[in-house]
Amino acid sequence: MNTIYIIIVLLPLIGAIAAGFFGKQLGRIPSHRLTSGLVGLSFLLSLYVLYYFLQFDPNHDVNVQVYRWATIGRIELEVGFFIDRLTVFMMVIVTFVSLMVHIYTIGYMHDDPGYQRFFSYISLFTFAMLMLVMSNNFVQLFFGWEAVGLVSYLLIGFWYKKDTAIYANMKAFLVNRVGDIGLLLGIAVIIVNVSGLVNLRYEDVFERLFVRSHSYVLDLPVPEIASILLLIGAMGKSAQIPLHVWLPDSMEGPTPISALIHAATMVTAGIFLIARMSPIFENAEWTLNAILVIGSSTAFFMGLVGMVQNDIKRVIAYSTLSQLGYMMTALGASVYSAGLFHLMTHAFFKALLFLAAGSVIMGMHHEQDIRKMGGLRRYMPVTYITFLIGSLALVGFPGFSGFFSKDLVIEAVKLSDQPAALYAYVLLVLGVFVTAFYTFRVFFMVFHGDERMDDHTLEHLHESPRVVLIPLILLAIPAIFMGLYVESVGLGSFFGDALIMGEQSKLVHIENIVRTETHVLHRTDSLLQEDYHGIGNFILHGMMSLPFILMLAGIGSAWYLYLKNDNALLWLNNKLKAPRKILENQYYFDKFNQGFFAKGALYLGNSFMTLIERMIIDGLLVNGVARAVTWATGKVRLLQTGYLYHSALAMIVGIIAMVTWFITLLW
Amino acid sequence: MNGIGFALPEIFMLVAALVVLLVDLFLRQHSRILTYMLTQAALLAAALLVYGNFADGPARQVVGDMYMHDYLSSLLKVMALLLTCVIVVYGRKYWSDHQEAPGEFYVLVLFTVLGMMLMVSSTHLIVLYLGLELMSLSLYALVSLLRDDSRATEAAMKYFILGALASGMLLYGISILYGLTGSLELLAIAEILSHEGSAETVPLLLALVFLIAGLGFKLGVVPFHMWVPDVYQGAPTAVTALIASIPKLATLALLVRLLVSGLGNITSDWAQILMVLGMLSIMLGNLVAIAQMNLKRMLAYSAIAHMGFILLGISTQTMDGNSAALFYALVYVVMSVGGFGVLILLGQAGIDAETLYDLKGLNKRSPWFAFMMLLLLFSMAGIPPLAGFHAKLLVINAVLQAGHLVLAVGMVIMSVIGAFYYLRAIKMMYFDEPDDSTPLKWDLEFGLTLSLNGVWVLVIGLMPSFLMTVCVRALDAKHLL
Amino acid sequence: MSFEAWLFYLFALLLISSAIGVVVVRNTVYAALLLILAFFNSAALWLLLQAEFLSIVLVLVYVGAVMVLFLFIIMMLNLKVEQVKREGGKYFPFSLVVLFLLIVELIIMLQSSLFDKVITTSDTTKNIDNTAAIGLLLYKEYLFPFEVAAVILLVAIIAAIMLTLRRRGDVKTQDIEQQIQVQSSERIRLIKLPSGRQGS
Amino acid sequence: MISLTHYLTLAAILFAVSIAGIVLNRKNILLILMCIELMLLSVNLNFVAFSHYLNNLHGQIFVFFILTVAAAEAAIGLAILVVFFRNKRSIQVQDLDEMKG
Repeated sequence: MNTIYIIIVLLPLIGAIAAGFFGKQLGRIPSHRLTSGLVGLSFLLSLYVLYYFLQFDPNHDVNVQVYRWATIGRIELEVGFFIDRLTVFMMVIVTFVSLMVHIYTIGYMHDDPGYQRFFSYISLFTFAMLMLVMSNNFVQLFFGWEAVGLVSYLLIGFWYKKDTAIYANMKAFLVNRVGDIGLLLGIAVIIVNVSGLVNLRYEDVFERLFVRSHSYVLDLPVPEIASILLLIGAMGKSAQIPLHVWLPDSMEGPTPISALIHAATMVTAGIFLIARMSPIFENAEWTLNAILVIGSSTAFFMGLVGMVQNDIKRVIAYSTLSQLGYMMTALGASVYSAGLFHLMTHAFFKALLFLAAGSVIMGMHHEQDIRKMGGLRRYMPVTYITFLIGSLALVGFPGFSGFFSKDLVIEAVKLSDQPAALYAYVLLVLGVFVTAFYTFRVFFMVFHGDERMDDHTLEHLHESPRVVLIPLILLAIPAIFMGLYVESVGLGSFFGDALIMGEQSKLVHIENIVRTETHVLHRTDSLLQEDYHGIGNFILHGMMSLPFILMLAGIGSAWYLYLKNDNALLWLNNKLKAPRKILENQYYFDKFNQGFFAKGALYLGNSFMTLIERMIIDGLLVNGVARAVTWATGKVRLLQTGYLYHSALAMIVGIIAMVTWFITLLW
Repeated sequence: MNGIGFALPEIFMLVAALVVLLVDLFLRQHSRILTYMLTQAALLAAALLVYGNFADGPARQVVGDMYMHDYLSSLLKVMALLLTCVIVVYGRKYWSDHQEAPGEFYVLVLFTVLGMMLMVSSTHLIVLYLGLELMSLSLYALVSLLRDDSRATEAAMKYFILGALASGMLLYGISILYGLTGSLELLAIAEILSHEGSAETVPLLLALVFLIAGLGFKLGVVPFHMWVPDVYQGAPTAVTALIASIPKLATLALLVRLLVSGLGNITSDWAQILMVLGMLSIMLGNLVAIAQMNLKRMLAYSAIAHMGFILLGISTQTMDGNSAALFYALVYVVMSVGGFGVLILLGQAGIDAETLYDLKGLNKRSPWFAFMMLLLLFSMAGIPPLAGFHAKLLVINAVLQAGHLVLAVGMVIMSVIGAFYYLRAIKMMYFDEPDDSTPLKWDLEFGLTLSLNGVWVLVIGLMPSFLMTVCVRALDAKHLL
Repeated sequence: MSFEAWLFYLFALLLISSAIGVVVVRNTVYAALLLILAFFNSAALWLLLQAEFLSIVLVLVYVGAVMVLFLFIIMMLNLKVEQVKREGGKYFPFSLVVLFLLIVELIIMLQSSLFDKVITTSDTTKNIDNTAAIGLLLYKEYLFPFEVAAVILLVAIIAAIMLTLRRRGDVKTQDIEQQIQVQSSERIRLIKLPSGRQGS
Repeated sequence: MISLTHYLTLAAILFAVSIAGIVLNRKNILLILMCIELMLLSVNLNFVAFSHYLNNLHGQIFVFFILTVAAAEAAIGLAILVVFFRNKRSIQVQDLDEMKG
């Protein structure tokens, strides 16, 4: 059984290597068949693992040691897999979405010259993401983390001849660097505070970290510091304010990438990280509150920006940001299962929305401006229906998967007794209106109303090929029905103890509960469970709650403004010029970064360059060393005359030198 | 002659070489493939034989106390035999590019390996000397195989004269060692020397100097290195690969046997010498390699630097250092053979590839082999997670453990400087346009072997612990002497 | 000084002077002849050291075979006596100093009480003569190295033949096999020439 | 009386002279090959002297093998020399200069 995990990870890697190195020899069709087939196999095996795990109690876990790479000092670097319910959950999602995207890509990238390269990248991404989620230690986690970042970077700049793509590429790289440094520092803090030989496995680290949890860094307890640093890492990958700026720009990459990496899987790595590290986070109240604030702010304010965007992919990107905020907030409220449940449903319906948007973009000949679309439902019926399903799931229409997960998140925050919970609750509830508004704004502008595109495009408008539609349909099914798992996944019985690892940390938990009597995780959790009375009740309750009304209001106002009454829209635009401008400039985050960080850094850099770099380092050290090396090289090389007698002489001189050395030693 | 059975692999090799020689006499040019296949079969069978009676227990002397049957020799023999198989595969492509396939190539390669096998398991100075000469003489002849090429013959001439000079020095050292102890058998020598008073070490030191000179020549360390670049450049590339691998392994074994086992009582004296020679080699090798545009010469200077690392590993006088040196040697030979394999791949009918410019745009011509070369060069530069990284790390760590901080810092700095020329080669492969876009030609066997060669570096880099364990075991006192 | 001491000094002096001669004379043939002289002297010294077998072998193998080979090559290559003017080079004084140092250091290092043994004539009470003793050792104890030495000679033979044997392309010889296998169609070729009128 | 040191000194001088021949020689490669023979001769002298004074025949056996190998070496050396001569029409030491640096 243990080899199956290794196989699951390696299959996509094999595909990536084959398509990457031998793409030219293989040709286009065998390349996509091979990569898709291998990822599909990986998905089936993941399903089997899920089935296998369901045979056991939820607390069952497996620790597979693949091999020990090296020992550096007291740190052991290993490769291994830790498989529990949480891992299996992520594996199934990652491989499924990846498979869908592979199939979709066959149609979407059909005419692209970099066809094989693209398949190689997405397979490589799948490998990296699986390494990340299946890791049993921090080093491998970091490897997976960097690897997914690398592939994301490669893919955003996939069309490397486009300047904007290169710019977005750069931006993603730089912003992610900030987050990665946070993660690295967090791991460093953990390593420093774990005594003895460290193999950096999660379990061992958690246990030993808490043995020493009385130790302090900068007058703060270790879990607090470590969790804040890990949070910064998670914020970078999961694009939370203020490290969110790279995600909207990443839409410069091909659409399948937006669906796979920038909606369904990689950006959820931050959520996964926090869930995995829950034993640390649970011991850090401050960090939990910070998560609540950051998550809910992201959820609301990024949604607002989505209301004024005109690029179809950017709207969905902002929606992704907003939904990631929801997930974060759930984690902050210590209801990890709700956050992960939302992660799952979101993966399906957001991938669906992106792929449907891609289908629209294909139909529109790579036009992404929704102001130039309209009335597409007559031309692209399947896309229309799937997009509608995705939208309903996203806004949380009762019965659709998004409804359950989002309601659960909002409920959880409502029940949380953290100081920041009220703030978060208000923003999340308002966010429901915003979500509904921007989602249906896009929906109406694209599929209803008049055809606003030019004649040429209109003539060629047609439904996408079957290979594109199949993934849409396959994704639409879970987008509708996944909500039914609200009880097992959403309320945490599926995960068992997977969210709290390590014997010692469990003990600490119990101690905490005994001591404070108000342990957050278990209270909120159990409160949620108490409130739950079956799916039917859940839906009924949801339909009477405030979020439902706000959602309907959002859909309604979008309908009124964009389909019914254009004048009202114009009037509103005139009235709300100032806030609109702020939103259109995305709260001036980019301008601020540009002006403050970029310019400031440039200024600093320039002064450093003239002063230190050019004069001391360049002039003295680098050039000096380079010159010295060149000089020495030239001189030493002169010794190598190639003449036989010089070679012989060198040998004799060597011998004389050694003998003289000994003679001087002896006398 | 008790225990002659332990020398079975050597006897087999001799018989096989004679069979190949005789069979080749009756073959016409186009059916030389048979010679090739027989050679491969002989090498593989010999490797199997060595593996079959792999010395896993304590070391013991057989064949009238002239022959050592221990873990170290078994390990090195298996390694050398398998590596020679690889070289022979490369060699076939090389000679087919030259429109001739001299059967002598195969015969002499077999004799070279036979000499090496004798060297690594000899405990008697006569056998040691004969093994050394068997290997060297075969190599001299191999270098001059391209007898119409003036550079090849010049290289052969230089190699021969300097090699003869070096073996003369080695003999002089051995003669003094004999005079001091009255014995030619290493264990007996070690025994006698350990009883002698320290007052009489003066002639012993003289012997030591000459022994180090002789062995240093074979390793190619400063100041006995001057032949290395010329011979690497002038010799046929397939032979260069052989020179870069087999003698290094054999000489490493001799260093361990002569210095660590034989002259254990003047350890501090030879350790100092090895340290100086090692550091000089690392510096000279890395510095001069920067100035080379000829890839074969560049690899030659890099070999000098790598040998410096091996010497420094042994100079620590610790188990860790010795096994690190062995690990380094085993990794190095694979890397350098792979590098020459790529050079042979780039060669075309009648024209050898040898300059850095020949690497230009390799990525465009064959991304896979460019990647293999990337692995090999990165590994030589010591970049993780490749095998060369662990090798360097182990040696530097051993040097640090032995308390030579300055030396370790120097090694790191020189490695960084050395990385420059490897990276330049990589830059040319990936970012320059090819001067010559003739499609590369290779057959399946060659491609597979070269890929295996490159991937091996990665595999060892990813899982070094097996090889490390083996190296530690080989130099374990229990298994040595 | 005893007679043996006289003999030693005589041969030693001759040996060193002929060796220096090898190094300094300009004519290669003279050098080879001086080398032969050195070998003879050394053989004489070995006789003093009671190594009778080896001293005979030295004369037979070295002078009889190897030096003849040298002379043969010298004659074959037909070298001019004075090919190059004697050019010391700027390293020449340095080299001389180095060599002087080498001799001095070698002698210093070899001054050891261990080596102060005085020659002892025939007090080694051996029942068998030197040749027989060597033979016994060689074929009993040293059989293994003896075989290896044979292999080395084989390699030398292979290498020498490989390097110097050339198959000349312009030699006119009959190939019987080819002659027999020839077909009638290959023997004669009928060519239709155009009649002279059309050509010019 | 003649002691072992006498022989060792003689051999050392012979060794140094032969090395001088290799290092100082600017004329032809054949002379270098002869000097190598001379060097081996000095080593042999060492061995025979030691063998005699140690009353131990193993040194003489070693000399026997050195003579054998030296013959083989001379054969190969001369063969290479002939090939070299064919390529360059010269056996001057200075003509060994195609590769340097």
